[in-house]
Amino acid sequence: HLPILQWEDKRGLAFTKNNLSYSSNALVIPVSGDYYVYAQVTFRGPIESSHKPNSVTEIITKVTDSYPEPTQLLTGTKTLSENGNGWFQPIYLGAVVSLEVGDKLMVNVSDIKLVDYTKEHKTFFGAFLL
Amino acid sequence: HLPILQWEDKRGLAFTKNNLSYSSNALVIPVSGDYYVYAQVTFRGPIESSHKPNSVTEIITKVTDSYPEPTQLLTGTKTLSENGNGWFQPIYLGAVVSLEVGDKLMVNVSDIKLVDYTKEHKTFFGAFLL
Amino acid sequence: HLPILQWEDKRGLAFTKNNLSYSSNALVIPVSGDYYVYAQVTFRGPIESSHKPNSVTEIITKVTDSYPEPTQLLTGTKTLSENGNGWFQPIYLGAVVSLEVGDKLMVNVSDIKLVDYTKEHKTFFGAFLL
Amino acid sequence: RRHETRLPCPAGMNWIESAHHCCPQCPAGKFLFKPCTSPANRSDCRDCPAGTFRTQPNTLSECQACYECDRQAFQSVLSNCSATSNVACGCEPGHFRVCLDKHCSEFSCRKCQPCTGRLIRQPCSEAEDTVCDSSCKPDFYREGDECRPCHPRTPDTCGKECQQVCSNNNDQGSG
Amino acid sequence: RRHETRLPCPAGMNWIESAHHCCPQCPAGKFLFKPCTSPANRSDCRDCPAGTFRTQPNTLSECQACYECDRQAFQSVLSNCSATSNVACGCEPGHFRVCLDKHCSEFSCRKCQPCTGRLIRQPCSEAEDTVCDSSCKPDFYREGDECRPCHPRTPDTCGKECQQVCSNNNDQGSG
Repeated sequence: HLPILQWEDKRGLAFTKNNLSYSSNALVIPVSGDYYVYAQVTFRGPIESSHKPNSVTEIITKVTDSYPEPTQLLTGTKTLSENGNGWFQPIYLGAVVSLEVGDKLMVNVSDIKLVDYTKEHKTFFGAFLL
Repeated sequence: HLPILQWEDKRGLAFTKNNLSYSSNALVIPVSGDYYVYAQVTFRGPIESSHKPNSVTEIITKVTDSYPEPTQLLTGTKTLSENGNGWFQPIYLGAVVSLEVGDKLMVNVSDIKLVDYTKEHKTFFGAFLL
Repeated sequence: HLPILQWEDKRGLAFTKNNLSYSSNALVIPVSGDYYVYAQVTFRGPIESSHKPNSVTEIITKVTDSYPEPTQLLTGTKTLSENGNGWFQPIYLGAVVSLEVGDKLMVNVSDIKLVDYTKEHKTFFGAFLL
Repeated sequence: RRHETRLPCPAGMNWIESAHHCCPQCPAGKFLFKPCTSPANRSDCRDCPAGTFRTQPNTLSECQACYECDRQAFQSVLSNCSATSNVACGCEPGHFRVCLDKHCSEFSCRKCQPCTGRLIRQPCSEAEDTVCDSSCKPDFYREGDECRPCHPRTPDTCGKECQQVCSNNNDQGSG
Repeated sequence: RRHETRLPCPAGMNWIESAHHCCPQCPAGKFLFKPCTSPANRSDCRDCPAGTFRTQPNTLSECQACYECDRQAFQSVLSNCSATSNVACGCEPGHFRVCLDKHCSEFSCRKCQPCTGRLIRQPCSEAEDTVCDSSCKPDFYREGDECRPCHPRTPDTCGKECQQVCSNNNDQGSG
């Protein structure tokens, strides 16, 4: 599976409330219902070590006790046409999904080394109950 | 007018509830109010048959009995700089709009042949009442 | 600071309600709470006068009486790989932020001359209380 | 809530959900400020505020915001927005339209090419760039795909093509 | 609401929040229509509707929607979607896979190169383009990185390389 991003859930603009908690890289759903789930990842490159990627991908996945495999909920995949020098590429995803209590939400990316984690307002992840 | 996308409203992650129904390619508004309306279309190419497009466009439109023409609510248009080999380009749109009972919401695209319809988590469309 | 965009708040699809008001380029928060804040700016070029930009940036910022400097809430920055002829690049941002009564929300951009202000459904800005 | 079947309204009238009866449509250029109190009465229609328009009879609660022409991208106003019609944009003189999609709903305006040193086969128009003649004008010689003037000419830069074209001008003493 | 600690369910059973007890899992190809009334009873499992699937035992309320192969991008169906397995896509004959990421979860299908005038060192496969021999086939001469046939040959286009290759064929009277 694709690497999973880790998140800050307390400092700066980050917060959790109404029992929506964050643990081991996942948002944990406290009550069954329909949630608007969203995430933006800003990718940037090139970074020497990684080969010249021709695409970047962000996927919001759900893990549940009721099924042994993660379910891909939302996917944003973009090919890169930048020619070698520095590039930035944000990908925003958001939609309503039906979730059960205990479900875990995570964000996977095609290559963690390409994620711009330097500023909290460039890469973020959240959900709210409708 | 631009071609209208068709959607799956029951299988997999798709669902409708609270009387928000889907019929003839449109979400039908059951009660007047402010809705957050959103859609993502993943475009991909090139496909031989279509000429080399230099842009892709996604538009969320509203059709109402009170007016003979559709109203463009949200538009995402992006020029393509990909050079011939395979490319992917997601466009996400979302905003609050005031809608009346009976209004119909649809998604138009510049070229249906360029839409990636293969995976439900790459191209999606929805709305919820605030 | 980066230039601040001005918005239409009454005509066409634009509206404000529930005391969320618009004054001097900012949405003014009427009651403390968690808001989903979003904005899309469609950038377009090239325009002769401005040098060839290699990136475009959109930032949603918060100004508050309790702090002399604006806080960057959400940022979308994208490098441009378009080669000289006409290009379009939409950037959408949206997330939940905790706001206090009286806080002001604004949208800054890297270069106002590159903003496509011609159609209300291409560039928009809003917020709603959860 | 049983879904009331909507009775189709007679021509020129629309169903008003909030009033639960049909009302006369407002004419183009106006919007429905307040529905009629009964189908027999008139609807309270108001003029579209400045900067907005409606091209068709309607029972909408607001008018559509006018588009604007992209002055910074050399677009010009062909016709202003009125209460009944949106703005129409074209290209400033000396520019032509480059459509971004099949319907040309989005277009940019690009400078017409000058045809320096060539005859103009077809002048620049709103829809198309100038079409230059392929051969050079008299008193101009070809270099690559450009036409260069014979005068002022510096001998050392005057290649084979240049001598051939420009020298026989000299013989005619136009030097 | 105090967060009840969940008792781990025995193998083959999952905790059902709405029922507050463990229930038997539904087998692959089915989904949980209604939970068991008590851990000792059976779960009401139903077949995945057409166009959906579950590859594993589960207590989910719906099945996953099958992917589709990208016919317009020359993908072909290797195996259809079934109640217990997603569709598997490959490339149409004469095309090979160009992976878009390391895991090749996204790929496009590109036409195999034809090796005109060369021997095929390795035929085109699902995973790789044809590998052409670097040298030209007999009766073909090299021009740039292409191999051109000696016949039909027009003398004036027959450069040094061409004469060398094609003429000694003539000596052998194959002219």
